[in-house]
Amino acid sequence: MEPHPAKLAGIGLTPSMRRALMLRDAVFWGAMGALALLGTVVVLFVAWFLVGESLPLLEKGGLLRFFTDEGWWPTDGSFNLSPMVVTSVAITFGALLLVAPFSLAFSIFTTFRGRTAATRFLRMLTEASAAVPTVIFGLWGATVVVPLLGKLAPPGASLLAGIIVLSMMIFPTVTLLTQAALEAVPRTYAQAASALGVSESTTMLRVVLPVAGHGIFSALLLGAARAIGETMVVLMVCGNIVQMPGALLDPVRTLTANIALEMPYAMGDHRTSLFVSGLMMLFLVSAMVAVSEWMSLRGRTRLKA
Amino acid sequence: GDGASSPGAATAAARLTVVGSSTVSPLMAEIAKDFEKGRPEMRVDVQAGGSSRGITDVRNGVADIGMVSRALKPDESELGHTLIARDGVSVIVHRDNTVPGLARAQLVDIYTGKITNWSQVGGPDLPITVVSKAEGRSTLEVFSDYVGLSYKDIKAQMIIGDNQQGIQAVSSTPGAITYVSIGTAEYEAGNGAAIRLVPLDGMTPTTQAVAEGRFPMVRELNLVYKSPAAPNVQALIAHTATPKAAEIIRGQYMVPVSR
Amino acid sequence: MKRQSTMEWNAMNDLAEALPSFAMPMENAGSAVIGPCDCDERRETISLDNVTVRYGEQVVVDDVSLSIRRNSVTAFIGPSGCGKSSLLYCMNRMSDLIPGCKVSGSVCYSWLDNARLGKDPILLRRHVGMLFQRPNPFPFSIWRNIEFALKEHGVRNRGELSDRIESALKEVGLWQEVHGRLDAHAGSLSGGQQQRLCLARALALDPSVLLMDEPCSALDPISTQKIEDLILRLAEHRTIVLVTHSLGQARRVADQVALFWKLDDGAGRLIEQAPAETLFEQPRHDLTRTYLEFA
Amino acid sequence: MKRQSTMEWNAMNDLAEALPSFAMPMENAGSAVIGPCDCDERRETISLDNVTVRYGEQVVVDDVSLSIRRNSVTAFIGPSGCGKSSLLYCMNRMSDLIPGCKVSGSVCYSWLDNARLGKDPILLRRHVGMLFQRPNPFPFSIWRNIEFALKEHGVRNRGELSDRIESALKEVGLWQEVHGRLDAHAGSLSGGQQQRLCLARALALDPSVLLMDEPCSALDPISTQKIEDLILRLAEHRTIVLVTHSLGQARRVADQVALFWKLDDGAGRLIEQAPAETLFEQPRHDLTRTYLEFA
Amino acid sequence: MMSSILDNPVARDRLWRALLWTLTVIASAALLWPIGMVIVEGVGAISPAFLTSNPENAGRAGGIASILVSTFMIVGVSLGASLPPAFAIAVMLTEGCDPHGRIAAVMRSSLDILAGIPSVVFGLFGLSLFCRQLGLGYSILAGGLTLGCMILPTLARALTTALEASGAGHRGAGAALGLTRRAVLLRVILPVALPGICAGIILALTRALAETAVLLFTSGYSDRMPSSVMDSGRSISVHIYELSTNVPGGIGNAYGSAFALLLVLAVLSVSVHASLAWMQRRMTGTRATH
Ligand SMILES: Nc1ncnc2c1ncn2[C@@H]1O[C@H](COP(=O)(O)OP(=O)(O)OP(=O)(O)O)[C@@H](O)[C@H]1O
Ligand SMILES: Nc1ncnc2c1ncn2[C@@H]1O[C@H](COP(=O)(O)OP(=O)(O)OP(=O)(O)O)[C@@H](O)[C@H]1O
Ligand SMILES: [Mg+2]
Ligand SMILES: [Mg+2]
Repeated sequence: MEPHPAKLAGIGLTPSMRRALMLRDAVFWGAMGALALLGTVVVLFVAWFLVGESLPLLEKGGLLRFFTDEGWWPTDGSFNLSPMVVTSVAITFGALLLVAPFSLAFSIFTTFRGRTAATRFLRMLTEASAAVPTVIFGLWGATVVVPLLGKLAPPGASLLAGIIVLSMMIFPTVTLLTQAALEAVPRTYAQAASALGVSESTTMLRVVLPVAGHGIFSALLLGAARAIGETMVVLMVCGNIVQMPGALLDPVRTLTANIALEMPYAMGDHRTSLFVSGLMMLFLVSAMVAVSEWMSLRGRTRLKA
Repeated sequence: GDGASSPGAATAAARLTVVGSSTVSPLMAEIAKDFEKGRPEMRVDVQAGGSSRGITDVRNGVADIGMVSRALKPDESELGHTLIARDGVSVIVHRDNTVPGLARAQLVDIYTGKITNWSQVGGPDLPITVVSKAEGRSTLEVFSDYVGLSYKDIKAQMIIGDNQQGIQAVSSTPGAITYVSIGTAEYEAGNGAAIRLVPLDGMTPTTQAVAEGRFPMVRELNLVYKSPAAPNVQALIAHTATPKAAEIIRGQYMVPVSR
Repeated sequence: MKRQSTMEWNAMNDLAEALPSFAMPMENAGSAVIGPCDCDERRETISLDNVTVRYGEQVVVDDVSLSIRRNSVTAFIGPSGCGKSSLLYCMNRMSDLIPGCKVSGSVCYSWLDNARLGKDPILLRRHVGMLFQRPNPFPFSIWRNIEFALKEHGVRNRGELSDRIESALKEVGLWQEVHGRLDAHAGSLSGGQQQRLCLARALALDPSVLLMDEPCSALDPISTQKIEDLILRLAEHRTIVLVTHSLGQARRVADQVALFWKLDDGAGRLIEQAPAETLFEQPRHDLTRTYLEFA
Repeated sequence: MKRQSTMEWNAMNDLAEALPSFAMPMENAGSAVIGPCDCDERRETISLDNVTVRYGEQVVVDDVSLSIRRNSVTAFIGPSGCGKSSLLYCMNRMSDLIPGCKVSGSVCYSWLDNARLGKDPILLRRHVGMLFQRPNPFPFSIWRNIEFALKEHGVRNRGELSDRIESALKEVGLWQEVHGRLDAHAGSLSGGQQQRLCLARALALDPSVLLMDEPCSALDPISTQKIEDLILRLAEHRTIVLVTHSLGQARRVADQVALFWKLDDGAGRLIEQAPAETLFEQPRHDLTRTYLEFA
Repeated sequence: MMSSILDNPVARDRLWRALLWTLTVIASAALLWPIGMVIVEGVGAISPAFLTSNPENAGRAGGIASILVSTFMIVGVSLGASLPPAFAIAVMLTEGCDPHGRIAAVMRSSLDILAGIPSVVFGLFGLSLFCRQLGLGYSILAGGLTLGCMILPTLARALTTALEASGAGHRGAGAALGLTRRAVLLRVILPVALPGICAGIILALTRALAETAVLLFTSGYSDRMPSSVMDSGRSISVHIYELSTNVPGGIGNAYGSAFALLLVLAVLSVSVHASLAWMQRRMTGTRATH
């Protein structure tokens, strides 16, 4: 018996089916490419629009004036944004510093304790808090944190209050991503360490965390992006005084709070200057992204070396 | 507005878009609901966003009517406007603060940082926490006009946006002082917030006093529109002068004007 | 993304990879199976007495008693799932780290201080080293891989460190091949080299027992040959327990062979233990005979 | 988490698992190695002519010419890294999917329409099936695993589908074991069963050539035995090319054996090809002799 | 003393575990606080009538039915607008181009920047582009589209991770069977990635539901029942913001609405997970998962 030639004809795509397949393929990949391109250029849209709105003021005095003007007197043509830029950066760093140890400990706890009822509850709690609207955090900050700090040094609305509430707010984001990074560490490393009689703390600190370091770093970075862009919370708890942050309990104003606070009532150059604030935020965030790309590139090349 | 650039007005002849001050929008929303009751074909969308957005949106046609919680500026005079209510601005302190009252000069000293303790103005021995409003807000304008200060001279320890936030700040900080809408303050004080309205130069701040013209720190709540006003716009503006509307305005702790 | 459902267990040949979380090493310290026994102190042996391993309710190793001579090679053979790995994991208490795993019975190293080992799994694992199926070096340099474990066990002196690292690498025959690039990433080694690095890492701690779970199944014949040579050499001073699927390998390197079988109730039992030649030439049990036919 | 750098290649035994995600099946269609050749049409063979494989600049398979008889089993053996898998991957153009991989030379299936196959990798891969080192069923039910591939190749008729699925499962001897639970998840099968399912999935497309890359190295001896039996049975009507590390396996199942070696320049070369007996009993080449010693 | 503790691995592990426990307990307590506050303050305000009637008296009285409807419409539009490009980006990043190549780097950076743009800036952007240039006015459509831009990076990142994690092994298997890349992607990787995709969608939904600043500028403020996506509509977060900062005496219903928002999220996530199990069973042809 010669089974093949006969059967060969029996299965397989007819030329018309094959053509249809190729066509569907082409359409699919074309559509994917086009949609992806669309998604990618949204950021250009935003930037283009911000620049367009800021242009009148930029043409008048250049970008440097926003750092060298006398102060923030927007209705008198003096637009020094530097205290607010510094505040935005300071508050973000503060929140990261505060959130990092808690988030790490929490993630290690929930990732490596196995699936007990407690860890499942904690994970659920984290996901639920990611869903709490920021207004609620603002409300909580204004009614709980600020009065508490006010007992130390009135008015309580301050850099520190912002840091505390912001770190609460970014905690779920950072934690969920850190957990994912820890879970991605091959179990074999931890297992190899245990088999060598390496203690748990060393295994964690010297093996697991370094291996997950990359993921943890990007988790923190995403947290930073959320923190620096947060508006309502800082508006409600930071005191909103335009000044260089000197001490933790000083009231301060961030760039975003500035936009939200003054935009509804701003006209003319004042309004344009707020768009420049928006542009400044875009620069800050892009710088952060560039730094992270560079770090990850360096990490990869070092790994190869 | 003109059809091409005014989607709010363009989609249906029977739709009105009202944009502007967040102080006016709650009461305008209620008036609009009342306005719609007898007119099933009408639809009024009320949108908060600040006085200046009200002006801008009316100017470029996105909105039919703007809400502005201050007197109009000279460069805004090309727009038609109607005064629909008044709102007083009162200084408030914490409920436990025993300061009997403040004079205009004392206010100036407090807001420029010369007086830093309540004992210097007859209150308890407590450091003063100065709370002010963000640049551009109409309450700030009314206040600084009244005390004769430029916003640059004010040395605040905290800057807030909306009235509610001011009440929050004062009720949780024993030494705080700020200025807010009288209506809001009265309502909150009546509902258990730990604040107290402070007599100013001997005048007690109440809605009543504002209505009777006995209180000096007052702001106007205006509606603006492109003149000449379209018929629908005219109808809505006329509706704000009805007794029913006055009722609503009082219900929102503002003072209706008699036209 | 943790989606390890029970149904996937069968698909998973390597128990090691399935370790869901390495939890807290001392968590199950109460269930220690290492303890003093009343075996004859002069005949140096590892004795397993009535060891039973359960995952949840399922018994996978049922009442195994076994004696392993010091400084010899013992091979565990048997079909997949018969509990060879599970039994091996009891011997250095890696089983503590598997959630749901319960061990009863006792393991006793007659020439060691079992009372202390029973209380201190870290010490135990120093004396009882382990090698896994897939090479699992740390993502460090070659040097750091060995240094790391040594430092953790208190070796700080630089001279001593480098002496030990060098001699461990020499012992596994890797020194020649890598001494010029000790700071290269361990991942850049070939599979066989990686496995030998893992062995060197374990040897640097100077264990007296080495447990190996199918150490050659991921390697090519030449690397396998090297590892087998090593096993024979190491067995002069060390006790080696080797799980293997290759009967040829068992025959080549083992002194003693133990055959396990998974019976119908899912529990693995010890079927026959005998010197290698005896087992291969004159198997006593039917199952052994069946199994040997696959060689 | 994608961190696949080149240095990891060595540690990775299975090329299939390492396939990067972004490879485009039809991308390198220009570099097709399948094409008509001037071989004798009556002697049905697969002829590889001057096949060279490069990764970037590195030549890993150097100018290999080889002829494989139809309906026979040919084993590729040789030490790790000598290019066995790479050569195998040229035969169904899986090499197209590996970025940086360049192939020259030609492969010709004398009894097939090579001109068409050269243009259509989908058709090619239907005629030339493949089995990998680790069983890789889709995460579907047993039934779906086979049905899916068939449907994609245009079989829509329900009756025909179930006929083909049943006969494929019967062919690999899985029907008995699973016919009661065809909708069970493929992950719930044992490793050996999974491998046979993968084979059934390939067989359902009715390929005339089967490429197998170390199909038994993840399996226990009993499953290995079953696969070997299958190979022998399938070879009656199908051409099988088998990469294996086990010389025993090559001896048991192969008609022809080809030995490759990685020379000092890193390029793999064909050292010797001969009928199995000849190669094992009278190796002509020194390297072959060296290699056989590891058996 | 300290150094002796750090030298002894057993003592060090004890210290380590104490540290872990302490930090975890503090973090959990901090997490519970705001949620607890919402539940305690909000549970009194909520009732079936609250969920089914429209707001009255600027939200001080009445319920939130129209608010909920507007919210669903806004979130629906935003998901509808962002899911296709997010999926396309995920597909391109995992299957379409070299993940270490230049195109991927550009895509990823642009998403990262997008993720970092403050929501208030998105609000201004949406106001100008959708409300004014495209003539959509203050409408649910404008708000939804702007929100869509905002959640795009979150969604794209989650989908990329899910697809990446699910692809290993299947691509080789599929290719060897002569399947096209599209077939493997849509019929194999997608079902496997479903749990991750759903998690990503829930995350994005969460962000969309919680957003205030964007919507203040774009979808409007009207608290009436919307009749189409061209109507202005107030989302629940805006409602909460408005009640708590601008309406004297609105705080009680603000907490009630916040509690309702948490309930909505819980219902959403439960139903997504339920349909997930069903979908997976359908797509993989298995009768049950176990
Ligand atoms: N963590 C676990 N939870 C539940 N069951 C498990 C676990 N680990 C292993 N098992 C089951 O216990 C049995 C014994 O497994 P074990 O890995 O010890 O066998 P083995 O002899 O080493 O097999 P192989 O030769 O495949 O490595 C198997 O049926 C396995 O499915
Ligand atoms: N994608 C790739 N990129 C770069 N180099 C590769 C790639 N795949 C394989 N190589 C290298 O090509 C050479 C041949 O590899 P191949 O996998 O074909 O060998 P093999 O004979 O199958 O080995 P093994 O027995 O280990 O499977 C090796 O040196 C390997 O490191
Ligand atoms: Mg095992
Ligand atoms: Mg290979």
